[in-house]
Order: sequence, then structure tokens, then C-alpha cells
Amino acid sequence: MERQFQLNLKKSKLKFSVTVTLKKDVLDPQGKVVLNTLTNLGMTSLQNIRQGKFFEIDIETKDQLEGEKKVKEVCEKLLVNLIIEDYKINKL
Amino acid sequence: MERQFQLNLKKSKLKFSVTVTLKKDVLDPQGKVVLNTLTNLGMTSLQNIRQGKFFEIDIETKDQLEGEKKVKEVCEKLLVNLIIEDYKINKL
Amino acid sequence: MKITNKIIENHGLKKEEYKNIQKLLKRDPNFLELGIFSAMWNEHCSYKSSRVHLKNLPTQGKHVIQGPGENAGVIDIGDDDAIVFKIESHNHPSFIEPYQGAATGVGGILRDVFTMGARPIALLNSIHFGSPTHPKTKNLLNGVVSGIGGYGNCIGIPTVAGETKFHETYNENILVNAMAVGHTKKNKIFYSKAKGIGKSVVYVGSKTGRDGIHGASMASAEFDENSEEKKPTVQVGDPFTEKLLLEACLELMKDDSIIAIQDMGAAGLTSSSVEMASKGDLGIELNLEKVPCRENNMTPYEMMLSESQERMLIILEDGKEQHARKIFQKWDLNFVVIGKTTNSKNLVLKYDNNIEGEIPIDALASKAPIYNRKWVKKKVSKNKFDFKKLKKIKLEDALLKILSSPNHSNKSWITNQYDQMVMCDTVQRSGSDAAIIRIHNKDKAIAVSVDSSANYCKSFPSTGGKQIVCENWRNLIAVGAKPVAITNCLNFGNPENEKIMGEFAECIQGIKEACEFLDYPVVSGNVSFYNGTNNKNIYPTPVIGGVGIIEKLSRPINHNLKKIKSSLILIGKTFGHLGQSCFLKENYSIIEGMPPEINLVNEKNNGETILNLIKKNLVLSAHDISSGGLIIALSEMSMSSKIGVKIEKPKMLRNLNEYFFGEDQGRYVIEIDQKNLVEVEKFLKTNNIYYDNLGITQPKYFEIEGEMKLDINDLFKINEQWYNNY
Amino acid sequence: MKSSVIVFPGSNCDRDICVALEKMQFKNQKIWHKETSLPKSDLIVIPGGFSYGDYLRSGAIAGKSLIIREVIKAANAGCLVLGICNGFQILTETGLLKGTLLRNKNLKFINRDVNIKVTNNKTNFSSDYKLEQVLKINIAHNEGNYFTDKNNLEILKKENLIAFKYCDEKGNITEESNPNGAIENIAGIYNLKKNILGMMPHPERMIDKTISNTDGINLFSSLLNH
Ligand SMILES: Nc1ncnc2c1ncn2[C@@H]1O[C@H](COP(=O)(O)OP(=O)(O)O)[C@@H](O)[C@H]1O
Ligand SMILES: [Mg+2]
Repeated sequence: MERQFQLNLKKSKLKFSVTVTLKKDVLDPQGKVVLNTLTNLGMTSLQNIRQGKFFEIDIETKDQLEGEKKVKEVCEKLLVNLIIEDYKINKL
Repeated sequence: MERQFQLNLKKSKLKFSVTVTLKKDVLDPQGKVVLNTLTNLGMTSLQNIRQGKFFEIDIETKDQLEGEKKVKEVCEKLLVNLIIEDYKINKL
Repeated sequence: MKITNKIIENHGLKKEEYKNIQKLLKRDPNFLELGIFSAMWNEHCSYKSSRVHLKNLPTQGKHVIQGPGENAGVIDIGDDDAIVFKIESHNHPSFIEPYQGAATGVGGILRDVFTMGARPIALLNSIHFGSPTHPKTKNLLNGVVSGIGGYGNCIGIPTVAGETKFHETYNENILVNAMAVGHTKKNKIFYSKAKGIGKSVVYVGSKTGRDGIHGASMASAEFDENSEEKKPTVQVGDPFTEKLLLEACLELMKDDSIIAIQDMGAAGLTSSSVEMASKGDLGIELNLEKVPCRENNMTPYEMMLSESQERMLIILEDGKEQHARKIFQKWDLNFVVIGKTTNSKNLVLKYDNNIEGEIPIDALASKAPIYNRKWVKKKVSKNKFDFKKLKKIKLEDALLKILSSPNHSNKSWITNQYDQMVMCDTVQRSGSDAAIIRIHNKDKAIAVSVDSSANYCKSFPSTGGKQIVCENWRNLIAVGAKPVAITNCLNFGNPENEKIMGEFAECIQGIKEACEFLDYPVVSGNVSFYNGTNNKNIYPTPVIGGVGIIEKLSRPINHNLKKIKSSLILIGKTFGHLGQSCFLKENYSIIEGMPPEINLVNEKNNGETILNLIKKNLVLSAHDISSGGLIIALSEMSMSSKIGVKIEKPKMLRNLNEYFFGEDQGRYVIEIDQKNLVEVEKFLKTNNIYYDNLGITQPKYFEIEGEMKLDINDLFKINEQWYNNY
Repeated sequence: MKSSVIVFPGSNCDRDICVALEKMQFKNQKIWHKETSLPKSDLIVIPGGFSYGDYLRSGAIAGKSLIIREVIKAANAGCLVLGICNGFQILTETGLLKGTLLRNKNLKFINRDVNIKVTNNKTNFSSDYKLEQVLKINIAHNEGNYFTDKNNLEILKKENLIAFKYCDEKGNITEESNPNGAIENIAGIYNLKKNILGMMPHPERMIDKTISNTDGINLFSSLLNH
């Protein structure tokens, strides 16, 4: 029973990923420090590093479009600070 | 002259992305709180959220394999805490 | 680029102002020059609407080393110690991006303090949000608090006091004021006045990016519906770099390499270079191609107007470059000589040796516009508020209602997010009337507090102005400190509106009277106008930040009750003033009447007498009575110590609500050991102090005889729940 | 006794720990992170703060610094090492201590006095405390939520490597008394040889009655008596 139930659940679940990055021109203090450190560690061929966030989101739906719409809502409501960040959604 | 130089630079640069995620059995307090908050905001169809990190890395090289090797080194040397995190490299 | 009317307007310059620029330059400005004028002539940098009023404030006193006009004020606290402090607003940026807005507000005020050679030792803040039910409030509160903490915690300076208030007047325009306090030696104060010709002008700190270009003009314009769409590039704070900058600057300040130093705050490179030159009556020449930039292809316009954080401009003595460079390199910071002082009295901007702009310094500074704007006096409201018409309410219910309201709830949800202990000199943390910070390695301390009362100021600005100075004074007294000087942040609406300008002028009048009488001068401050949206202006909200001295730290005082069976005494006369009170607002939603009167003579006498009692070691704990009246003060003393009280009903026949909730000014509650009661009463009588014996302390219960009796733990729970449930 | 306090860019409790050590009569010196060698010392302290801004992960970048290699060498040779707060985070990043410090469960910075219980008083760091003694100590951190896998948790318990646990005033280990969500209320741990201690609470903040209390003193006196 339980397994069957889980299988059903699985079926109706879609997985998305979201990457959130700082907008161009916005200072990325983390990236700056990480790049410096790596350069000091001898990784001289690095030109640039920018750090962002990554989310994996499971949504209860069978419909990819609906799923995407919901993920978008999640992003704009909470995950992303639209004033300084951009984001991208991917279906996994 | 200067422009030519910049063009050369551009040619020999590869862009990679790295996603770093917490290992499965590691508690993700951030993801948990985010999920709770979103559920409270009425997004009930969310099943799970896990939060990780995302990096965009520019490497000075023409060779994809070499680039990947370097990015791997960057990850293991600094970006990733292998005790609790997994990572994935993508060519952009 | 041709300068069109549209461009002029976008730079926030009025037509007449533009004509004035043409006259001063004897030609049209180019785009870069226009940008520079707009940055220097806007309200934020020029104080054009406020100056005529600000100059009325008392700024002198026997403790004052440096009054307004420098990066921060400086006072003498005895021995060879000096305290440097200032408050500043970051309202507009915090509304747009609460975390970064508040964080960079903290970063900015810290730079103001350490540019003067002082190591920051305490941070304070005054934050005002809209109604808790407003959809934006929660997010703004969260963002601002974590931004303040994020910056202060990381740089390692304790955030020790503040105030947090909610009112719908701030729905679309929150207030975020940050105050920093630093310590230095009297002979180690650094100023921004340039001296000498041909001296190196050095850029240190972070690189310049396209952050907040035109931030200063934004802070000088009202919001409209589009502001949120416009979303100008916000500044991102980097407290880590600021920590390095702080240490590097203090290291360089150990000797006398620095002639002048100025942080790059609002209007960045422009205002810092112009101010240093203007104060020294010199010219300055910058080679902009040398400015360290974060992005490619930045234009001179962008460099001059960028508000990137964590940067400073230094004028060095001859031959000190190598020495200074070494220090900044040690701390991994940029260090570039970008120009020199000249005798031309012009700001000359070059890029690869081409002159991109040239403006007489005085046109940007002393000849900037000054307006004596029209203002109208506040009328006394005629409708006398009739207390008899109100529905009856039980004392206990009214008390609980107030204690559970957002404005009176326990603030530990906020203060627990701030590191209050780092530096290990915090004698009194948040939660009492003022925080106490020990001077490192010494047995003396300073007390600090910030206060505002927008309600009072709105209903009658001149009384409100007086009241906030007095309340701030009282908060310092209550921890046993002698109040010395204040800084002030004047948050107001649109100064082009005569009523708003009236609120401004009259609040300042009130502040002035109180400061003069209490010998409590103003040594620094900041004005923030245009707080409002679509012609709706915020309540006038001047914020006072005060600093007092505690000569000897033998026994610091706070408002936690100390033991059972001691006597409680109410200092100051109770008339039962309920106009503008928290009692009416929270229980009846009535906001009516005049604010309580201030009697400066009593104020001073009461305060000084309490200070003397504390010095004589006769006071166990003390608390001033402010919003909510006597009963709130008593309950706060109880809750913070978990010691109860047993209060007698007032002897004279009177309305209990007026007695317990009245907000009459100049009052305190003090706790006295029974064995000292006679001595204390005698002292009060000889000093002509009006006082009432309230009752005694007891275990466990908060009790008003014959009226109510509550377990303190329940009181505490009610006082704590609001933030945790919000 | 000779002590060395390592200072990273962004360290901010370095002065506080130095004051404490000097007050307790240690012969103390500060070591700047760019140094490539360590003076001979009996105790090395990695102080609290935000080394390198705590960017990336708290303690991660300091964990790769040059001076840390020297610390590792010294630690392996038996030198006593104390990591407080950010210092604890750095020690886990270097692998000298097992486990890791995740974000506080409420995702907020927490600064307040909490109660912790001495769970092992047989070490060089704790011999002047009583077993099960309850201390009131200040915490101030964003990432103090100690986490480790089951395996290591077993080892920690079996080898008596748990130094302190968050508890209530009476010493009960409860969920309410756990400020940050740390696994089994763990506030501090030792390495196998018990010459390295990492802890989130700040003992250096608790040595002066005027400021707080003196519950931190015995940690330093234990070290002195060792
Ligand atoms: N935003 C804040 N930051 C730091 N401390 C705060 C903040 N808001 C309130 N506090 C602290 O909470 C306590 C109560 O504040 P408040 O009721 O305004 O005190 P008072 O009426 O004595 O001025 C004070 O110790 C104050 O410093
Ligand atoms: Mg008070």
C-alpha cells in the first residue's frame, strides 16, 4: 500500500532547478574573495568567479507548464531578490 | 592593438558553471525554512526545496578538457566541502 | 551630449538652479559637470532647505571638541579621551532593498566615525516601519534587521541600542537611521580640511562600480508609483572590506602621514574631493583614468557619481606614499594616487590628460543654493478631548493590551540578532534605557540612547522637539550617566510644502530650547527630507542620539529591580496627561489632543537629583517614564528582573487610568533600599523634588493593590509573543 | 604558558581573546595570517569573527590559508589548539575536528547568553570545571548548528569527545535549550587526542563581572594548570 502510494506521488511530481545570480554591475563580495583566494592558491588561469544560489524544487503536478508557473511564483515571492538578482528555471 | 589583445583573450576563455548541493543525508536548515515559509504563503503544492550554491567560472584556456580539469581542482580545493556537499560541473 | 530640459530635470535641478549654474560657470556645463552640480546641489549634500534653521541649534559647550560640519561630532570625556559620534539616515535605499539599504547605512556611518581617527565602539539604530498589517512591513522589518546585524556583526562592532516603531505613516516610506560611536585620543583626531599645494590625493579601499549612481539625488526626491520599477542599481555592502579599511586607516593614523581624510559617502568621489578642497580653500585635480574600477569602460561621469561603498580619499604629507601604500597593501586594499591639490580653487577632472570638466570649488560648495522656504505655524487643535465619554476599561486589560502591542513588545527578537558583546566592553546591553559601553582598559564608560516621538511632534512640533531631547536626556540619567551632547537625524516630508517646513522649523525650535536649557549641545546630525509618497508625508520624526559620561563604573544602574522589599519611589509630578497617549491609541484607537507639556526647570532638577542619588550609591535601579506611563515603566522593571511589585493605590482620589497611563514628562521610578529611605526622602525634599511613595518590591507578582495581581511570567509571555508570532 | 592567537582578515574577537589570555597571565602574542611560521607555543587560539567575511562557507577560506598549515603541523605534534566560534568553524574546515557547522535552524544570527553543560572535565581545557557543571556563556553566530554523520557521532560519544552541550538552567538537555539546532545539543567537541577543542560559545566574554559573569575563567585556568 505504502509503496503504491509513494509511486503515485512520484508520478505526479516534477523537479525543477533554479539558478539565481547577481545582476551584472552589482558588487559580488563573495566572488571577489573566492577569486583572490584561488589565485593565491596558485590557480592563476582563473579569470572570474561569480557566486550565486541554486535550488532544487519538487512540485506536485503533472503539467510542466503549470509547474514552471509555480516555480516562477516561488522565485519572485521569496527566492529571488529581483532588485539585485536574476534567475533561470530549468526542468530537471 | 589593445582591441586585438582583448579579442584574443576572449577566444581563449571558457565558461563553466558549478552547482554545489548538500549531500542527501545532510540536514538543510535553509531549505526547510524556505519550504515552510512558502507553504505558509499558500504554496501548498511544493513538496521539497533544497538550497545549494552556484558558481560561474571563467577559465583562461582553449581546451575544454583542460578547463574541466581545472574547474574540478577549484571545486575540490576550495568551493566544495566534500564532507557534506556534492558538486556538478557544466560547460556553458 | 546636449543638455536638454529633460536632462536637467532628471538631475533634479530646477530651472533657476540651472541658470545659476550657467552664471557661475559663465558657460553651459557639460554632462559630467551637470552631474556633479546635481550631486552637490541636491538637498542631501547641500542642506539647502534646512541650513537657515539648523544654524539656530546650540553647538557649543565645555565638552565639545568638534561640532557639526565635520564627518562626525567630537566630545571630550575627560583624561585624554574623546568620543566621536553621528547618526545618519538611509531611508530611501532601505525601502527599495531593505537588507542592503540598512547594511550600507551602517557601513556609511561607521566610515564617518573612523575617518576622524576613532575606533568605533558602538552602533545604534532607530527604525520606523509602517503598520504591521501592511503587506510590505514584515519583509522590510526582516530585511532591515538582518542588514543592520549582518554588517555590524561581521565588522565586529556591537549594536547595543536602538528603537523600533510601527505606524501607518511609514507604510510607503520606512525610516532607517544608524548611529555610530567611536573612541579616540584627543590628540588623534583627523579632519577633512585639505592643506598645502601639490599634495597627493589618494584613493583607498574598494573599487568603483556602477552602484547607486545618483543615490544622493534619489534620497532627495519623493517616491511615486514608478520608483519601485525604476530600481536604480543599489549599493551592496561588503563589511569584510570595511573591516580591512578600518584597520588600515587606523594603522596609518598612528603617525602623522595624513593631512586630511574623507570617506566617500553620498555622491562618492565628487563630494569627498570637493569638501576637502572647499574646507582648505584649495583646488583639486583628479586623473580619472587612475580610479580603480570594477567594470570595464566606466565613464568619468559614472566614476564621479558612483556610490560604491568602502572607499576613502586621503591627502597625504609629502614623501609618505610608500609608507602608506605598504599598510594598505598589507590589508589587501587598493591604494592609488589619483590626483593632487592645487592653488587653482577649481575642481579639475582629467582623463588621459584631457580635461573632462572644470568647476570652481566655491560654485559647488559655498555658492550652492540656500533656501529660506515658506513655513506655517502649527495651530493648536481646539477640540478638547473628553475623557468621560470613553467606555470603561479595566486597568489590567489596558495594561495587557499595551504590553502585547507591536510598539511596546519586548524587542529581543531584534536585539538577539545583533552581536552586542563583541569587543567585551558592553556593560549594559539592549533592554534598558540606555546602553553602557566601557572605555577600553579604563574604569569609566559612556551611555548611549536614541529616541523619537513622532506622535508628539506631529500634534505639536515645538513641544515634540523639546520632548525628544528631554526623553533622551532622561534615558541617560536613568543609567547613571551625565548627558553630554547629542546628534540628531531629522526625518521629514517634503520641504517645499509649507506645513512640512513648519513642522521642521518648529521641531528645531523645540530641540534648541531643550538643548540650551539642559546644556546638551548638538555636535552632529543629518537631515532627510522628502520622506513621503505621492504628496503623503510622514509624520515629522526627528531622532535624537545622546551620549553621556559615567565617570566611575563602580556600580552601573539599569532598570532591573534588584531585590525584594525595597521601596519604589516615583519622581516628578503626575497630572494624568492622556492627550496623544499610548493608552488612548492602543485601547480606543484615539489619537487626540496635545502632547504632554515639558517643564524644563523640573526636568533638569529631577534629572540632576537622580544622578546625585546614584552617585551617592542610594539607587538600586531606575527607569524613566515614557510612552505608556507609570504602569508600563513598572511592568518593564518587573519583567526584566522577574521581581514583582506591590503598588498602593494613589492616596488622592483620582482617575486610575490617568494616574497609571498618563504620560506626564520629567518622571522616573527609582528603587531604594528600605534602609536608605529616610536619607533619600530627605535629599529629595531639600532638592525640592516632587515625589510619591509607590510601594515595595515583592516576589513573583505584579500587583496594584485592590485592582490587579498578575504572575510576572505571564506578563513576560504576553510582552514577548508579538514578534515571535509575527 | 605561551599562547598564540591567529589573526585573519575579518577576525574580530582577536582583541577579546588576547585581553582574556593576558588577564589570565598567558604570555600571549598575535600572529598575522600572512606569517609562514609559528613561534613555539603551548596553546594556539583561533578566535571568533568573520574571517574573510565568512564568504563561501564560514571558515572555508581561512582553512586554506598559509598559517593554517602551520597550525595543523603543531596540532598534530600535540600542541593545544582552541577554536572559538569562527575558530571552531575553521578547525572543521581543516579536518582537525570532525563534522561541520551549518546555519542556525532559525536562519538568524543569534547573540545571547545560553546555558551549556560540561560533559567531560578530564581534559586540559576543562579540568577546573566540575562534571555536569552548568555555565552561562554568550553565543554569537550565524552558523553554529553542529552536524556530523552517525558514524562520527558514535565515535564522539564513545570516546567522550563531546566537550559541552546546550542545556537549560538546571542542566537538562532539551530541545528548547538548543539555540541553533545542533545535533544532540552539541556546543563543542574535542579531537581524538583531546588536544584540540572547538566550541561555539565565547568563554573569553565571560571573565569579567562588570561585563557579564566569570564562567569562562576556569577554561583558561585549566589550561594554565595543565
Ligand atoms: N532596533 C533596535 N536595535 C537595538 N536595540 C533596540 C532596537 N529597538 C529597541 N531596542 C532596545 O530595546 C529597549 C527598549 O526600547 P524602547 O522602548 O524604545 O526604550 P526607551 O523607551 O527607554 O527609549 C532599549 O534598550 C532599546 O535600546
Ligand atoms: Mg527609557
